Amino acid sequence: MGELIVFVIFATVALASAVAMVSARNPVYSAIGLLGAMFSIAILYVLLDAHFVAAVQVIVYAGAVMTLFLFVIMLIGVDNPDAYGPAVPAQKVMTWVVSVGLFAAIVLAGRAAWVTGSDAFGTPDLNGTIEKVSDELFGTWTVVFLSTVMLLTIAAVGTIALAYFGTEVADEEATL
Amino acid sequence: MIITTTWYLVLAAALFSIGVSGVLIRRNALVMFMSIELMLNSVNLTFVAVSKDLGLVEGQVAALFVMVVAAAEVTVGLAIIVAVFRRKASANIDELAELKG
Amino acid sequence: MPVLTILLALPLIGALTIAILPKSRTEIVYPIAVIASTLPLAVAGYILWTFTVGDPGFQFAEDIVFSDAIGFGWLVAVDGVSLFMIVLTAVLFPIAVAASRSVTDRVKTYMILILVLETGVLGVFVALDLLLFFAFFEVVLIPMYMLIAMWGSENRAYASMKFVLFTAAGSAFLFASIIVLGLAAGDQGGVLASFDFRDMLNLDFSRTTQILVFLGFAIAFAIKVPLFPFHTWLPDAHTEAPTAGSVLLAGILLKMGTYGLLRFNVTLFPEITVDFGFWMALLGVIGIVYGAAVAIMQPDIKRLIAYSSVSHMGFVVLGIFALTSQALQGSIFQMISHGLTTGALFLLVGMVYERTHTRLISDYGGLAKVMPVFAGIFLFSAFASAGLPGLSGFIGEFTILIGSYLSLPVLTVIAATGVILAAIYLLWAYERVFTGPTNAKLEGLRDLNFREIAILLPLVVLIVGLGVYPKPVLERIEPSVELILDRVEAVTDYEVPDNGRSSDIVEVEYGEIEIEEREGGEG
Amino acid sequence: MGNASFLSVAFEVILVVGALLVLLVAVVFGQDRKVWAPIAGGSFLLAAFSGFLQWRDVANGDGGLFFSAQGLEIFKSPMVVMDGFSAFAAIVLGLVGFTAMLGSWDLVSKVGKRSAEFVALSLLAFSGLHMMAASPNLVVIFVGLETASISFYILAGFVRGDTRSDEAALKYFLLGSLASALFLYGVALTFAATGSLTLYGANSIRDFFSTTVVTKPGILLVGMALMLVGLLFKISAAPFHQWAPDVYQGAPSGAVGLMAAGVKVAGFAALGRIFVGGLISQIDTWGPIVAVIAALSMLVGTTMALVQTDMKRLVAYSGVAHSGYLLLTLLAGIDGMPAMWFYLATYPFMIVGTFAVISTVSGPGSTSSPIAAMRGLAHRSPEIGWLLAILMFGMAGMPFFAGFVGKILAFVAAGEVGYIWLVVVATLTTVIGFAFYLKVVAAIFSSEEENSSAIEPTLSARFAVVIGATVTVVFGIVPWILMDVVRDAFPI
Amino acid sequence: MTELLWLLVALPLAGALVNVLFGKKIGEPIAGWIAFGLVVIPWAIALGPTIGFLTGSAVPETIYLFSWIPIVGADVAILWDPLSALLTMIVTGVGALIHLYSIGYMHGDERYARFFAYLNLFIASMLILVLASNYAVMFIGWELVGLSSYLLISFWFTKPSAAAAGKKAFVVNRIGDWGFLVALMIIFASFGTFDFGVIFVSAPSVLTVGTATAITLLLFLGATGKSAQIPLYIWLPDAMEGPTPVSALIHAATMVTAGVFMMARSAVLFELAPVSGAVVATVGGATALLAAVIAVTQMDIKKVLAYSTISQLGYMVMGIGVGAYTAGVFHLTTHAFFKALLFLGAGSVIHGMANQQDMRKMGGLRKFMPITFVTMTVGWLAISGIFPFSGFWSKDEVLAAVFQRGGLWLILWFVGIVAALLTAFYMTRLYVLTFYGEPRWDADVNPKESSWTMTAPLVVLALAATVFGAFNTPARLAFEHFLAPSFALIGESETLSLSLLITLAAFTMLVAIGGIIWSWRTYAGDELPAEDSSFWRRGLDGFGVDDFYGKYIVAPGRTMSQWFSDTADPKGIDGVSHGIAGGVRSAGEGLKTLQSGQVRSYAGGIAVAGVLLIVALVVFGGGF
Repeated sequence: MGELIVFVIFATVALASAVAMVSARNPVYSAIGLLGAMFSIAILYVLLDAHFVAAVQVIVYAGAVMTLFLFVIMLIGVDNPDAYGPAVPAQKVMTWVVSVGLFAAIVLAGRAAWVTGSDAFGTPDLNGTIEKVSDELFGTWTVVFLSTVMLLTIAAVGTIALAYFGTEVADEEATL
Repeated sequence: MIITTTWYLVLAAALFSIGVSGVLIRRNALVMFMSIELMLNSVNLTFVAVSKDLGLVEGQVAALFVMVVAAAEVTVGLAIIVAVFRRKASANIDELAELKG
Repeated sequence: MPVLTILLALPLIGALTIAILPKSRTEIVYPIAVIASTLPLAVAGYILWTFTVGDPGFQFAEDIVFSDAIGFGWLVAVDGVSLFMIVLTAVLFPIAVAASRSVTDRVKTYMILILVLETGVLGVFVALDLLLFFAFFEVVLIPMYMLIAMWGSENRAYASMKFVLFTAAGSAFLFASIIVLGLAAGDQGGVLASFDFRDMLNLDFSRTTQILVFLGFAIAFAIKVPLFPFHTWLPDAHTEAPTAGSVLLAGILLKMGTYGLLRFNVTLFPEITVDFGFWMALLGVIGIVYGAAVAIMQPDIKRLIAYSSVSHMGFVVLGIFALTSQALQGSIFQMISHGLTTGALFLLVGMVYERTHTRLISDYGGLAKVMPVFAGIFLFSAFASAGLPGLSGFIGEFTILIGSYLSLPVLTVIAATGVILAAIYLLWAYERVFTGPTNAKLEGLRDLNFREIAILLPLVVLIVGLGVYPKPVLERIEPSVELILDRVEAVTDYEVPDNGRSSDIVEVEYGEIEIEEREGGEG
Repeated sequence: MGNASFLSVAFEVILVVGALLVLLVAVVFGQDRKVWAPIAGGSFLLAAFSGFLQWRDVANGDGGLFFSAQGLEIFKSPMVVMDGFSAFAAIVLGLVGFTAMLGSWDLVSKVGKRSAEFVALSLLAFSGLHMMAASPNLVVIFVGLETASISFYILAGFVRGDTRSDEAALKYFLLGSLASALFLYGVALTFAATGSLTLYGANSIRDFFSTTVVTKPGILLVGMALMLVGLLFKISAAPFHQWAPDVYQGAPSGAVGLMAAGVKVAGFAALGRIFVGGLISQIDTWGPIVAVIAALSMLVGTTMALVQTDMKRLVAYSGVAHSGYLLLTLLAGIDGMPAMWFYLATYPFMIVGTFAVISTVSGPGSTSSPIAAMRGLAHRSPEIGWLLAILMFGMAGMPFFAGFVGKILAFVAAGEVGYIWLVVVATLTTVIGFAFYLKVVAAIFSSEEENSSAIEPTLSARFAVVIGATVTVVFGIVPWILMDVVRDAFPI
Repeated sequence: MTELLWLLVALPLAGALVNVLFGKKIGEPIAGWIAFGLVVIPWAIALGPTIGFLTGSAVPETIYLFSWIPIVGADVAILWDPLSALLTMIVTGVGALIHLYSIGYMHGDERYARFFAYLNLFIASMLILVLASNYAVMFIGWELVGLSSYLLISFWFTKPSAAAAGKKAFVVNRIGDWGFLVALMIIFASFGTFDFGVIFVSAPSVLTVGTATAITLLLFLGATGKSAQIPLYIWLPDAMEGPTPVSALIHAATMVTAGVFMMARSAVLFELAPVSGAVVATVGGATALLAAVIAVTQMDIKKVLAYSTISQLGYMVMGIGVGAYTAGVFHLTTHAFFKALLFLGAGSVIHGMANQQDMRKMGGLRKFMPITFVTMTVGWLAISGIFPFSGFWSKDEVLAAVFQRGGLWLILWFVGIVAALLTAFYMTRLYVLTFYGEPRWDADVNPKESSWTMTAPLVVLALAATVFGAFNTPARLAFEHFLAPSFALIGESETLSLSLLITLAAFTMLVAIGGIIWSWRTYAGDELPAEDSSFWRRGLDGFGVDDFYGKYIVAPGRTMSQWFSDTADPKGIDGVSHGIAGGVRSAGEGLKTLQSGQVRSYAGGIAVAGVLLIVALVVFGGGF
C-alpha cells in the first residue's frame, strides 16, 4: 500500500516537474524542473529494486549533469531577452498534437499488454544490487564497458576542440 | 492494490511525450536539450521497469550505459551551445536559420 | 576470333591513344581519330564479307557470362538485322570525324567523345544481353550530350538537356521492363535473374504484364526514333548539335530506336505486336505526314531536315509493324538509306554553315551560281531523301509501301502522300536557297574543296549503288526477317501475306545461337 | 577462441589505439603532422586489413558470435558478432575512412593546433560506426551510434569563425540527439516486447520469434517503428532528411565527406543487422513502410536536388535519393544484402571523392560551394574536372559506372520481391537525377572564362578523388569482381 | 542483235555522266556532239530490231539484265515489243534531232555541257520507262523523266520564274505519281509481282472489275500528271520557261506521251474496267476542248503550242479511253513529229527574233526565215488535220473510234470535232501572226535564218510529219499490224465501213478548213483585232485555274503547315514536356519552403513523421 502511495506521489511530482521544465520561461526553472523529474525517477528506481541504478542516477544526473546545465545557464546569462517569449502558434498546435498523439499511440498500442517478453531466463524477483549489476556489467558487458572509453575520450577531446579559442584560431581562420 | 509494470511504462511514455513537446516548443537550445535529457530518463525508467518485470538485469545495465552516453552527450552538447553563444551571444535557435532551402 | 569484341574495342583504343597524347601534339589528334574510326570499318567490312548469306540466325556470336548472380554477360552477335546497322555505323563515323576538321576548340575531348560514342552505338547493335544492350543504349547519351552541350550553337544548353531528359525518360521505362523480363527469365532458369536474349523468347506472362512491358520498350524506342508525339526533342538537338553531332544523331542514333522496336518489341512480344501494331503504325503514319507538313514551313534548314527525319523514320515504323516480309526488309533498308541521305544533307548544311554562319533559309538565295558543285550534291541528296527511284531512298520507301499495303492498306495509302510532301519541302527549300538571283552576302563564297568532296563521295556512291543494285543488302536481310515473321506466325494466329515471298527458307529457331569455341576474351 | 575473439573487435581496438596514439604523439612531439599522419592513415588501413582477416576467418568458418568472457556462451547473450556482414563492413569502413581522411587532409592542415583532435575524433567515430555493424546487441548498437554521432557533431562545428558552422553543429546535435532518443526508446520497447536486447544467441529476439507466437504485437511494433525512425534519420531518408542539407552545407567542406560517407555505411549496416538480421520474420510488417519511405526519399531527394544552387546541398539531397535506392535492397531481406553492400562499397567513395573536389575548389573550411564555382573546372584543373564528371556519372547511375550496377542490383532485388511499382518510381527519379547531375557536368565543361583561375589540388585531395573515381569506374566496368565478394556479406 | 539493247539506256547515261563530270573541260561544241552521238547510236542499235517487227520477222521478247528488288519480284529487264520499239524510235530519233538542234540553239550558254548532260539523262530515263518489263522499273523511268524535266525546265535557275516552274512541274507530277504508286500497291497485292507478262496474262482471272477500275483510275491519275490532263495539266504551260528544245523534246514529243504510253501498255487492265475507260475518254475530250479554247487566247507563241499539246494529248487519251489504243498511239507518234517540228520552228523564230516570244511583236517573217517558214507550214497543216498530212490520219482515226461507239459517246465525238475546229483556228492564228502581215518587231531585232544545225532537224521532221500518216490509212493498216503483237491480248474491235470512215474524215477536214479560213480572215488584215474582251483576258491566264488551285489548295495547306510549325508543335506537343519539367521543378520549389532552416520545424517534421510511422506500422501490424 505504501508502495502505491509513494509511486503516486513521485509519479505526480515527476510529471509536474517535467511539465514545469517544458513550460517555464526561465531556463533556471526548467533546470530545477528537470532536477525534480530526475529525483523522482530515482525514487521510482528504488521502488523497482534497482538501487544501484538509482544511486548512479542521483550522482550522475543530479550531481554532474545538472550542475553543468546550471553552470552553462549562468554562463550565457539567465535573462537573455530574445531567448523567451511565446512560441509560434502553429508550432504550439503541432506540439500538442504530436506529443498527445505519440502518448496516445503508445498507450493504445500497449493497452493489450506492455511486456510480452518471456521471463524464462529471468531471476524471479530481481534485486539490482551492486554485485548483481556489476558481475553482469563486468561479465557479459565488459567489451561494451570498455568501449565507453571512446565516448569519454570523444567528450574530452571534443570539448577541448570546441572550446578552443586561441590566438592561433584567429590566424588559422584567416587562412581558411 | 498492486502497481504493475504498466504504470511505470505509461508514466515513462508520458514523460517521453512531454520531453518531445519540450523539444518542439522551446526556442532556447538549452531547454530543448534538457527535454532530450528528460526523454533519455524516461527511456531509462522503461528499461528498469521492464528488467524488474522480466527479472533480467540487462535492463539496468542498459540504463547505466545510457547514462554514460547521456553524460558524454551533455558535455559535448553544452560545449557546442557555449561555442554558439560565444559568437551569437544568444541561445535562441530561431536566430540560427541561415542555412535553408 | 572475337571479331565483335575487336570491333567494339578499336574505337576505345583510339580514344585512349588520343587521351594520352601530350598537350603539345594536338595537331596529330585529327589524323589519329580518322584512322581510329576507320579501323572499325575494316572490321565491319570483314564481317560483311564473311557473313553467311541465307543464314537467318546469329553469327559471330560471343558469349561470356560475367555474373551468374544476375545472369549478365557479354553476349554479342550479328544477324541480318543488325549487320547493316553495324556497317552503316562504321561508314558514317569516319565521315563524321573527317568532317570535323574545323573543330579547333578542345579537339582532343571532341575526338575522344566521338570515338566513345562509336563504341557505344556499335554495342547497341550487337548486344544480345538485354542489360548489356541497355548499358550501351544509355551510355550513348553521355558523349552525345557533351558533343551538343560543348560544341553546339547558341541554344545548346537547352537542347542538350532536352535530348538527355527525353531519352532518359524513355530509358526509365525500358530499364524497368528489362528488369521485369530479367526476373521472369531468372525464375524460369531457377536463378535470381537472367538477361540473356535467348531466355526471353518463351516466357509465359500474363497478357497485362506483356502489354506493360511492351509499352515500356515501345516508349523508350518511340522517343529515340522519334515517333510522332515524342519527337519534339529532335529538332532542337539536331539544330544545336555540331555538324558531326547532327550527322551521327540523325544517321545512327535514331536507328537505335527502330532497331530496338524490331529486335525486342516485335520479336519478344509477337502477340502484343499483332494486336497493337496498328496503333504503332498509325503513329508512324501520322509522323510521316505531320513531320513533312511541319518541315515545309521551317525557316531553319537544319530544323527542316530534322523534321524530314521524323517523316522518314515514320516510314520505318510503319514498315516494322506492317509485319510483312517486304515491309520489314524495306524498313531495314530505309534505316540504312536514311542514314546515308540525311547524313549527307547535314554534312552539306554544316559545310555551308562554316562559310556563312547562318542556317536561316531566308539568308540564302541563288547559291547554286556561287557554289555549283555544292548545289549539285545537295540537290542529289535532296532527291535521294525524297525517294527518287534509282537512289537508295526509293528502295526503302517503295518496299515499305508495297509491303505495308498488304496488311494495312488504308494507312499505307495515306503514308504514300508523304512522297508528295517530301518533294514539296525539299524542292521548295532548294528553290529558296539555291535558285533565283544570288544573294549579295553570298558573293565570293568558295565552292567545296577537295577534302569536302572526298568526304561526301562515299555517301554519294553508296546512295546510287544501293539504289541501283540493292540485292546484296536485301538478300542478307531477308532470312533474318523471315525468321522474325516465322516466329510471329508461330506464336500468334497472324498470317503473314506471302505475296512474292520465297518463304520457308528458315529452319533455325531463335535461341540457337551457335557460339564459336574460344577462351578468354572480354573480362 | 582466443585470437578470433580478439579479431572480432580488432577494428575498434585498432582505431581507438590509433586515436590515442595520435593524441599522445601530438602532445609529445607537438603539432608536426608529418609525425602522426602515418599513424592515422595506418590505423585506417590496418583496421581495413583486420576486416580482411575477419573475412578470411569467416570464410574458414571461424566466424560466429563472440562473448565478453570465456565460458558464458551457454546462457549469456553475445556482444560481438563476426560474420561476412561485419567483416565486409570493416573493410569498407576502413577504406572509406582512409580515403575520407585523405580528402579531409586539407582541412586538417588548416585547423592548426586542433588537427590532432580532428583526426582522433574521426578515428573514434569510425570505430563507433563499425560497432553498429558488428554488434548483435541493441544497446551496443546505440552506444556505437552515439559514439559516431557525437564525434560528428563536433566535426560539423569544427571550424571557428563561421556562424554557419556553428549553426550546422547545433542543428545536427539537437536533431541528432532527438533521433537517438527515439531510437533508444524503440530499443527499450522492443526489450519490453521481446524480453531481449540481442538479436542472436540464447534468449535472443530471433529465439523469441521462433518460439513464441506474438498475439499482442502493439509494443513490439511501436519499438520497431521508433528504431526505424532513429536509423532512417541517420541515413537521412525522407521525411527525416531535413537536417542533411543544412549540416552538409554548414559543416566544413573538408569534413563532410567523412561524416556523410561513414554514416551512410553504418546506418544501413545497422538497419540490415537489426531488421534483416534480427527482425526478418517481421518483414511483412515493416517492408511496406520501408517501401513507402524509399519512394518518398527518391522523390523528395531528386526533386529538391533539382532546384539547388549549392553543390553541397545538391549532393546532400542526392544522398537522400540514394538512401531511397538503398532502402530497396532491404525489402528483399537476406537476398538484398549483397546488393546493399555493393552499393555501400561504391557510393560512399563517390561521396568522398565529390567532397574532396568541393573542398579543393571552394576551400576546405568553406561553408558554401555554389555550383557556379565549378564552372570551367575542366580547364582550371583538367584531371579534377574529369574525375568529378566521372563521379557525377557514377552517382547518376550511368552505365559502365558503379552507380549503374548498384542500381540494377537494388532494383532487381526489389523487383524480385514484387515491388515493381517501386522500381518504376526509382527509374523515373533516376531521370530527374540526370537533370541535376548533368547540370554539374555542364558547369564543369562550360567554356566561360570568368573565374578561370587555375586550381592546383593538393596531393592528398588528388588521391582521394582518384580513388573515388577509380572505384566508380572499375566496379562499373567489371562489377562481377565485387559482386562475387559481396555475395557472402550477409548477417548470420 | 537485241542483246545489245541495254546499250540504249547505258549510252545516254554514260553521256550524261561524262558531261556532268568533265563537261566544263570538254566545252562546246564537242560536249554537244558527244551527247548527240550517244543518242544517235542507240537509235541505230534499235533500228534493226524495229525493222524486224515491221517485216514481221521478229517476235516480242524480254531481255533479263539483273535482279533489282527480289522481294517484290522486280527484275531489271527490257521488254522489247513493237510498242516499246516504236517509242524507242521516237525518243531516240526525235531526241537525236533535238540534240542536233540544241547544239546551235544553246550556243554560248555558260552551262552548255550541263544542258546536254540533262538531255542525255532525259533520253536515258525515257528509254527506261518505255523499255521496262515491269511496273516497278517503269516507275523508275517515270520518276526519272520527272527529274530530268525538272532539271531542264529550271535550267536557267537564276530566273525565279524558271525555278518555280520546274518545282511546280515536279510537284504536280508527284501528285500523279502518288496515284501510280497506290496503283502499284494494289497491283502487287493482287498479283504478287510487277512483271507485265504475268500480270497481263493472269489479269482477267485475278482481277475483279472493282479492283481493275481502282487500279486503272489510279494509273490514269498518274497519266494526268505526266500527260498534262485535267486536273493536273497546269504545269505544262509554265514549263515553257525552259529552253525551247526542251519544250520540243519533253513537253511535246516524248515525256508528255509517257502517260499515254503507260495506259496503252496497261491496255489489258483498262479493257477490264469499262468505267475507267469512260472516265478516261471524257477527261481526254474535256482537256482537248478546254486546252484548245485557252490556246486560242494565248499571245506567247510557245504558250499557244503548249496548250495545243495539252489539247492533242487530250485526243490521245480520248483514244485510249474508247479502247482505240492503236489510234491513240498512232496520234502520239504523228504528234511527236509535227509538234516537235512546230516547237523547233517556234524556237528558230524566237531565236531569230532575239528571244521575242510575243506574236504581236512578229509578223511577215516568211521572207526572212524561208526554211523555218516552209517547215512550219507543214507542221501547221499537219496539226490542223489537212489531207494528206500525218495529223489528218491519226486525229481522224481517234475521232472515228469515238464515233463508232455511238450513243452518248457521240457527244465526245462532237467535242472532238469542235476541238479540231479550234485547233485549226488557233494554229492558223499563230501561223498568220508570225509569218504574214506587216512586221511588228521591236527596233533592235533583225531576224535571219538560223544555222544549219537548227534547220536540218526542221527539214527532217517536216518530211516525217508529211509522210508518216501514210503508215496507217484506212486502206493500208501497216501501223496497226506493226503494233498488233503488243495488243495481242485484247479482243479485236470491229471497224467501221470504209465509206463511213471516208465521210467522217471528209467532214472533219471540212471543219478544219472552215476553222482555217475563219481564222485567216480574222488575222490576215493589216491591223490586229483588239482581243480585250473579258473572254480573251480570262483566257489569257488559263481561265484562272492556277489561281483557283492557289487559293483553295496551296494557301490552306500553307496556313495549316504554318500553324503546325508555329503553334501545334512548339506549344501543343512540346508544351506537354515543358509542363512536366516545370511541374517537377515547381514541386521542388514548393518543398523548399518546408526547408525553412528552423531547427524546431525540422524537429516537428521528424516527430510528426515518426508518429505517423508508428501509427502506420501498428495499424498495419494489427497492434491496435
